[in-house]
Amino acid sequence: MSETILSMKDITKRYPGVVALNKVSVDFHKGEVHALLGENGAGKSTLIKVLSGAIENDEGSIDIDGCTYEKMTPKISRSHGIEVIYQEYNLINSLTVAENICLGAKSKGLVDYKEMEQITNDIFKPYNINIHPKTLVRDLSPAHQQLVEIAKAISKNAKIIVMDEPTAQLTVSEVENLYDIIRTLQKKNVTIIYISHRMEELFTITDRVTIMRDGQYVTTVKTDETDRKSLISLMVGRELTETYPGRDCIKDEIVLEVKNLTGYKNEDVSFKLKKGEILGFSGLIGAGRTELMRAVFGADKKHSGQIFIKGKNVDIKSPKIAIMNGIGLIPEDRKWQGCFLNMTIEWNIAITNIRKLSRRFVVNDARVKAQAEEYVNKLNIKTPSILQKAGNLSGGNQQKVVLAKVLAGDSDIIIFDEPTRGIDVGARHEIYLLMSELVKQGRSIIMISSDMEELLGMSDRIIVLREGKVSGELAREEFSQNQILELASLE
Amino acid sequence: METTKVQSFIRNNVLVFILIGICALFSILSPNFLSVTNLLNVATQNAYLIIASIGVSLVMISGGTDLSIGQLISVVAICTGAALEWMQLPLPIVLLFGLTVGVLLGLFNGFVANLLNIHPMIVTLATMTMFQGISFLISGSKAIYDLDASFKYIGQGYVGPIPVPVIIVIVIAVIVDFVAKKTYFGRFIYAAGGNPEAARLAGVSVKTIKLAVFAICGFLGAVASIVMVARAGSANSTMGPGTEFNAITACVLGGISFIGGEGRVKGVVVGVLILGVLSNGMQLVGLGIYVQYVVKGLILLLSIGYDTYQKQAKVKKVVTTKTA
Amino acid sequence: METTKVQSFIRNNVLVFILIGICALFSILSPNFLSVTNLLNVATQNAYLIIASIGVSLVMISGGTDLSIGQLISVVAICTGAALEWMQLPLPIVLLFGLTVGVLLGLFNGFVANLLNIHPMIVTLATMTMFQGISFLISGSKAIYDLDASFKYIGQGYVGPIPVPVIIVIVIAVIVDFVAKKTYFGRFIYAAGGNPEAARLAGVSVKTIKLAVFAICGFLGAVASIVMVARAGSANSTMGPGTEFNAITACVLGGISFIGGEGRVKGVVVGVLILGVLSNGMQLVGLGIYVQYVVKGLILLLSIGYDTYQKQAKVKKVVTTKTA
Amino acid sequence: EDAAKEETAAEETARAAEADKSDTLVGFAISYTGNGFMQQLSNVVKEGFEKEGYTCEVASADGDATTQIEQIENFVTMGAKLVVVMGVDPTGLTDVGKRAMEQGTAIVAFTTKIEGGETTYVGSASEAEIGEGIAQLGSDWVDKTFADAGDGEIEAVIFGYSGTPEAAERSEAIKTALADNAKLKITYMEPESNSLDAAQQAAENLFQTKPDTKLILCYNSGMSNGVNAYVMSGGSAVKDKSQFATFGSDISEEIINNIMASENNESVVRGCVSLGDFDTIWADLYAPCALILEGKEVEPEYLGEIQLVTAEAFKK
Ligand SMILES: Nc1ncnc2c1ncn2[C@@H]1O[C@H](COP(=O)(O)OP(=O)(O)OP(=O)(O)O)[C@@H](O)[C@H]1O
Ligand SMILES: Nc1ncnc2c1ncn2[C@@H]1O[C@H](COP(=O)(O)OP(=O)(O)OP(=O)(O)O)[C@@H](O)[C@H]1O
Ligand SMILES: [Mg+2]
Ligand SMILES: [Mg+2]
Repeated sequence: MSETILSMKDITKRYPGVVALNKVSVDFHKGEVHALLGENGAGKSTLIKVLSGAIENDEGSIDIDGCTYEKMTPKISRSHGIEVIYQEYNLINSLTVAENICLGAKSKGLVDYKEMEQITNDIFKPYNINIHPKTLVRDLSPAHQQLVEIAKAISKNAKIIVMDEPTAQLTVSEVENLYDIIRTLQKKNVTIIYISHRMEELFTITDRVTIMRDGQYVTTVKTDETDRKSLISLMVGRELTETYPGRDCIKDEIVLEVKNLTGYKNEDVSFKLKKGEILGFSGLIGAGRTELMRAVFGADKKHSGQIFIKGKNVDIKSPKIAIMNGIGLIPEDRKWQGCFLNMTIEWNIAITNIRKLSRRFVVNDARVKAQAEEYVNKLNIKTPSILQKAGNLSGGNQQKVVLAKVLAGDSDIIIFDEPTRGIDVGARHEIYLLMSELVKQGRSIIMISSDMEELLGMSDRIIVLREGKVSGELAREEFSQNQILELASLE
Repeated sequence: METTKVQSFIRNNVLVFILIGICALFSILSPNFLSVTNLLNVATQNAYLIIASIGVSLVMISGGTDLSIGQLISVVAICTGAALEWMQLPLPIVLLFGLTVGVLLGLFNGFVANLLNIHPMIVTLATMTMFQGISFLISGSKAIYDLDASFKYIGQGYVGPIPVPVIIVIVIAVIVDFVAKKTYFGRFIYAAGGNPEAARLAGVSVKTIKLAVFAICGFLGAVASIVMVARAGSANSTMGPGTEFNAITACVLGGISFIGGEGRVKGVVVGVLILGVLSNGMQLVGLGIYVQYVVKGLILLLSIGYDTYQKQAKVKKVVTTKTA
Repeated sequence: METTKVQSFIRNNVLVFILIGICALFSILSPNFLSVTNLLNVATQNAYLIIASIGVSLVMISGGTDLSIGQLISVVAICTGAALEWMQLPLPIVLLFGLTVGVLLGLFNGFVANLLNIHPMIVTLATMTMFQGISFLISGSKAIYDLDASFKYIGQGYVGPIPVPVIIVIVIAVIVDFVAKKTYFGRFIYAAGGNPEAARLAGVSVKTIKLAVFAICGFLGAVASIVMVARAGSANSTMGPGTEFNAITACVLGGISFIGGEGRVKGVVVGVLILGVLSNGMQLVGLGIYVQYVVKGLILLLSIGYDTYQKQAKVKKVVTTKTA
Repeated sequence: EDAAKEETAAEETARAAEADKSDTLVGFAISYTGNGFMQQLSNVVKEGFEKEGYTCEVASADGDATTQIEQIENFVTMGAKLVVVMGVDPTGLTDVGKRAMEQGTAIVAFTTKIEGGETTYVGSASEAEIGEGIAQLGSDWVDKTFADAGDGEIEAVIFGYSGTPEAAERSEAIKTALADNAKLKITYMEPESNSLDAAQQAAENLFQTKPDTKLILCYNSGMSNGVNAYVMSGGSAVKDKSQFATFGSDISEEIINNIMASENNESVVRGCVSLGDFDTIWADLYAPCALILEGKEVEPEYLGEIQLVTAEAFKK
């Protein structure tokens, strides 16, 4: 049963100031679902990239099918049937979905678009993915792009499929779909390497878990011989309380009221946000939650509707005006909307409140530094220095930088769009504490989240969207996963 | 549904309509504009530019730019002229030689870009200077003239009523369009330009694609050069430079993205023709050269602006997510 | 630790070392090279280019490019000359007028880019043609010469042993470097170039930044133009064109990224100086112009290639692997 | 014996002078070397000075006025005793010329006069004269070919170029001088540049609107070669080649070839304005330069003459 199909030996990878992987050795068995678990920056993605040949390891070797490779290349890796779904998706925006799916399948001769579309539809169908093959990838939402990535990997008839946080932006029903996919693959004896920060997923589908910490291999355990608690303590090196922080700080004052907002994807949406409240938004992907908040924030045009801040009607035409009125937004897509990948961590964090860190026009470097240090510690951002470029951070740590950036903005109303996407369990708890802290200070929070557990745990009230319209609202007492799903999906 | 189709047809062909509009305008302004000879004239005059622009467009689609194309044309012009007149080689050998020089210079660009791992735009910024020097060093600034009639046929001959350069353009445009749209190699060019890292990870050899694209661009540059020299019946080192500028303008006008991964050969042809018709028409109408410059700039801005505006108008509900 | 610092110092200053290397080479090859007069000469000759390049570099950092700078210089040159000679306005008014024209043309670029929502490179590709037409239309192809001595002082005067243009360059470089590095406006330029969408969502008005950057570029272009005209003592429409090319080359050489969001003013100055020393040194050594072209292209490739290589160099064992 | 000694002494001084000469640097700041004529001119001048025993360096500004200023400054730095300047924009050279002379470098303005400078000027002719020469060639040909034509019956077109102030002056002169011939109906236009292919393209377009054009006068010979390329091509609207002519300025092998061929109407380039052959040009230039280099007084101006070259001129 446990026949080793792939083994990575003493893999070491160094970056300036960081040892991303330090002599990591792992074996993977045929037909197993093998999870990689570790804090943000532990080296999971790096290990995967070494396996796929996307980056070169400095030391170590990879054994597969009786061959030993000191260095992988993308070509060799694929020739052994390894397919990877990357954390930062790797699709070609200017090509269609079908072309992306079929890219690399053939390399000679003529393209048959009909056939490509047919193949794509055939792949999508069993998994209930409803995306037209002719759509350009750049017109898809991040969640849809993720689905396309998954479909692309499956279509290749791989022997080993690596999934780096495939569910970070999927909602419950898509995650269920993914489970089905994985189970089917497992029956075909395909090995799955699965990375996720959502602990419950590990217990649902994985057979074994390998834990990594600070670039080092810690141990590998069988999933059914362990529990959540011990996994976490192996991962972070200490015990963690995992309860959602309780609080009671909602005031009657209404800080934000949206009236009859109609935008690019929304129709006639109205809601109110109270001081000290955490208001959750739920819905399936494509329900228009992101679009709604972008319209509120002035990032997209509104067709009609009014926004009142603390009772005052404000015409929010641009994010700048929103920020001046005390609204902050943590965008959903960190790579394109959140991070300045080629700027240092300190400048990333300082960008929203840089005016406050300046006298006249001149920026006070010391204060920029101090602020960056503060957030790096508070959010436990793993980096050799605050002068590191954001692009060199691990996915979860980039997300933390985006959070820090908006938190530093010191807004009264903060919109979190998928705040904990890609963030590890430990840090996630810190963020929940931070959110509680914020509302206790009298600020208000809007939270869009596809993580049902987090949504139910953190929200004071939940509004469900369906096809751009409000389909229901639940008070804390009425919270239930089923209730939300029912409101979210079409009857 | 019907209206949407018409709308999207218009959206996708804005430039063709602009071209038609400009032609209509000139037909009214000048009685001589709308004649077969004049239109063939415009096509012939711009033949070399279309060929060169198609080459550059491929490089742009693959995510680069070729600034050296003008000087490459100049080197090929001199080499071809020299082979023909100074060395008295037979025509087929001369053509082969000219094309080879073009391909080699193109390969050099691609090779250096791959080797030093710097952006093709920067590489060709440097090689354009080098090629210019090389061209003048070979020619010694002399013109090579009195070229053979059989050679001049390439630029001046007719097949039936159709000028040879126009035929060459059509053949090249059709082939390149087909390759770009219908072959895997063509799609890989788009992939390499759209997201090189993703393409590499999908098993596309991005470096090979880059090299191939530059070789093709060099080849097409050489064809352009031969057409140009054959038309003038004389070759000198000042022929070519400036083409890079017109070619890039035409590509941009024709919807080839600077960032790579996007654009159609069809667009490039239309782009060149808009520029060509403009300059022909304005001369027929009798505008002074400097007024022409200003008008040309304005029309460029308006066309590109309108095209972009049309394309950016949000496409509603591309993705219909039905939950089954 | 010490070695790492030295290594990173070298890595960050490769171009300065290349500049020093080239200077050393020419000092050996030509006895005239390493004299105070000659070095001041090089600095003065390239003053206008440094000023213009700094302007262009800001646009590039903000994610665009200014291809129209050369023609903008030409328009300002003619306007300044005309105000001085034809209209006989007093010097301060003339300068103000010239600078205003520069700023207005720059603003026009920025305004059009914002309005039509097209890439600045494309906008300036069109406006460069327009500006050229405008310049010739104003000047009527005539030169304006015999300019006033007080005006010429800007380009030819000395303060102590230092030429005025060199002083202007130093003042501008210091101010712009300060603004870019130390003020929030400067950081916004980098942010807008690095990731415009993220910048917008962070409350940066990207359109305003773009406009401001183009205005500054226009202003610096005007200063460059005035220095240039004052040095020649005469203005005509052919002055300026070509500067865009040299400026972009210098920026690229100086490490300003085409994509935006990266680069330092310091680098631009070094970039221009490398080009300037090269052309000065090669003439002193007595190389022919076309050989110079080839050498210049090669050195460009090697410098940029080496710089990129240094920055991309894999860190082997620089980090000592501590096992906790 | 004394005589022999004296002789060797004289020889020695002569040799010393020779050696001295080869230390003397002469700079030639040429505007452009992109065509055969200019390239050959730069060679002739360089070889000429070197034959006289001087060291000569050529710097081509490649058509850029600012570069030319830099090159002259660099010559001064190099310690040149004399710089021959063929200006891109002569109006912009006044100050750099003055500065050079203050530092002991003599300036000889060649073919184009440096406005307001105290430099020595050697010119074959002014731009205006060249322009008038081109006009005269055209006018004479029309008078000869269409002796009986009435007023305004012959269509003539000028392909001018005003990309530089100098060029504008020449183009203007062609226009003014040609207007004296009453037989002509004159149109002035400018192709996109002063190159062969631009002129060819302009000619193609021109014949769409003015198929009866008999004469095209060009700013330079390169452009007249372009006009010729069109007229002699298969698609040409000019059926009777003998009824058509084009003229320009500057001589080159190609243009000579075309002019000779025009006798049998195998070309329509029927002549050009020449600034003289290279020997004459060199002799004109060297006369004042020699004086300057020997430290003698020179006159401010040395003017040569233009020659009108036609096929007949070659026969003679
Ligand atoms: N290009 C790079 N340059 C410098 N350091 C890098 C680079 N890429 C990754 N790192 C560093 O390597 C370490 C491991 O990163 P990796 O992306 O593998 O983490 P991860 O386990 O996937 O984290 P996450 O859960 O946040 O995705 C991190 O400390 C990161 O900062
Ligand atoms: N034309 C567009 N240009 C750029 N981005 C777009 C465009 N249209 C949509 N998006 C992006 O796509 C996403 C919209 O996602 P979707 O339509 O799935 O709505 P959603 O309900 O917010 O999705 P989710 O439930 O995953 O948050 C947003 O991130 C938005 O920024
Ligand atoms: Mg990761
Ligand atoms: Mg969303």
